[in-house]
Amino acid sequence: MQLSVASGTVRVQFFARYAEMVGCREAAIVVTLPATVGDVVRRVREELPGARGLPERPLTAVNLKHVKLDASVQDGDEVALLPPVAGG
Amino acid sequence: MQLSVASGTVRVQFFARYAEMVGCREAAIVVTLPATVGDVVRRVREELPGARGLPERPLTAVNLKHVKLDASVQDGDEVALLPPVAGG
Amino acid sequence: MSFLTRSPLSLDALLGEVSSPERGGTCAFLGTVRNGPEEHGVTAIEYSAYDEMADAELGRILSEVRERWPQARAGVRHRIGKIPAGEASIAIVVAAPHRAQAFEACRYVIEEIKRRVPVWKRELRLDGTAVWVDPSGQPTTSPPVPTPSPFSRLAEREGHV
Amino acid sequence: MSFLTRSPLSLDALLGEVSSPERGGTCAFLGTVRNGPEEHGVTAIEYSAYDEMADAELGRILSEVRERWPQARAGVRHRIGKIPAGEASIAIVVAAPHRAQAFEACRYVIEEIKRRVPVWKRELRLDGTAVWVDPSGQPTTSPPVPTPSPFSRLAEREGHV
Repeated sequence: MQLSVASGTVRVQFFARYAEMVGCREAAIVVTLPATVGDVVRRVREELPGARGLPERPLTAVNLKHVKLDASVQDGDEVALLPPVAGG
Repeated sequence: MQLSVASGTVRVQFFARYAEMVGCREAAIVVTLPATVGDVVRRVREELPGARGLPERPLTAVNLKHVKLDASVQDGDEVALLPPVAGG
Repeated sequence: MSFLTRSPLSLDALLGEVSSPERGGTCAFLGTVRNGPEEHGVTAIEYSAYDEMADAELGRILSEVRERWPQARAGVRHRIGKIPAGEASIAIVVAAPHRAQAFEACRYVIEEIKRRVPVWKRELRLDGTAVWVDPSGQPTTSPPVPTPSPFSRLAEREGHV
Repeated sequence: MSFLTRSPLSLDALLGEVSSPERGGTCAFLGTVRNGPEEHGVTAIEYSAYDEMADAELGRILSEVRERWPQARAGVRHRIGKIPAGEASIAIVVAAPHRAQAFEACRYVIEEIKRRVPVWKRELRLDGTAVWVDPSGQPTTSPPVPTPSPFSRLAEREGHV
């Protein structure tokens, strides 16, 4: 008997200081669904070189909107890890 | 025996609605010194045609500064009777 | 220099008076002649002033800004004469190192102007009448005067209506 | 239309977007790159953004202004890229029938921008170093990076440094 496990791919974007730390601006991350933004952040910190230095609970956005870490993600979502914003 | 009484002349200015009521913009008023702005206002209301319609306690200025009615006036002062201001 | 003018106001010119690299926050206020639903067809407002005192009072208000917010700089122009609806009668600009000071000082300047500066306005209506405006923003109850006001002193000096 | 631009900001252009004869009070805010005694020789700040989200967030803030102050209209531009000291990075204009609404809504817009809009800045210093600025306005403790930042996405697209 075979367990069918759904997985999804999200595009993760890095900005400013975080992009410098990770050494890239975008990465594709595969997660088992259902998944939260917090799950994505964990995978990023485990899988990407340099990403260990990211905070465990960064500011995050999904599809251009601020979300909390318990927000769910879908296949194809754009997830962003945002350093503290300093606009204006 | 003669009592020496000092008198002074002040220039009184009228603006906006008050100038319309009094029918002029400036008048010379003679007062017995010492005198207050309130004394000047009383003389204006008694002496000038149309000035009866002025309030008994209008906003006033002496030499370009807001003053209360008990402020004293000197010979040569410029006294202004100001309708409620509406600048800006 | 006078803070009163008969010309259209420009924020950009005022900005030049107060801005500098140490002052990162600039707040500006423009008051324009309104013709909205409350205004019953105002085509213009004729502003008149006790010129010398209005100028002195505006200068005193700017000095107070320097006392209260020593790092801020404020600039102001009050336009007088006949100002068509939609055009500005007052322009205020305050630059300060931080934005809270700029907002507070700019608000202070306009509130003090409304309270203290000897300026008066007469609304000119579509139907040809003219009505003195009282400080609450409502027309006075005195009867409309259909003739042009003779009481703008600068107007006379400069030959304007 | 985008609320982000790489060009110098003009209050006058923004005023045209929001002013109308019904709205008699207009409050504007300009945030400029500061080089004061606290800044230790900042020649410019390089602003980068999460462009699409910054644009969306600015649009949401303007919608909130319409909900909270239905008679007010707000306009905003955020400049990104390298902005020399003394030049503006943000311009906000709010026109409303009365001045209290204009001041409140303008303050709301700048405070929400500081809180929510994904924009970051790197100070470029006289000595050639560059330092990320944290939202408290202080440089971060991470070591200065003396090379130009590759992280302004618009810069890349448009071929600017």
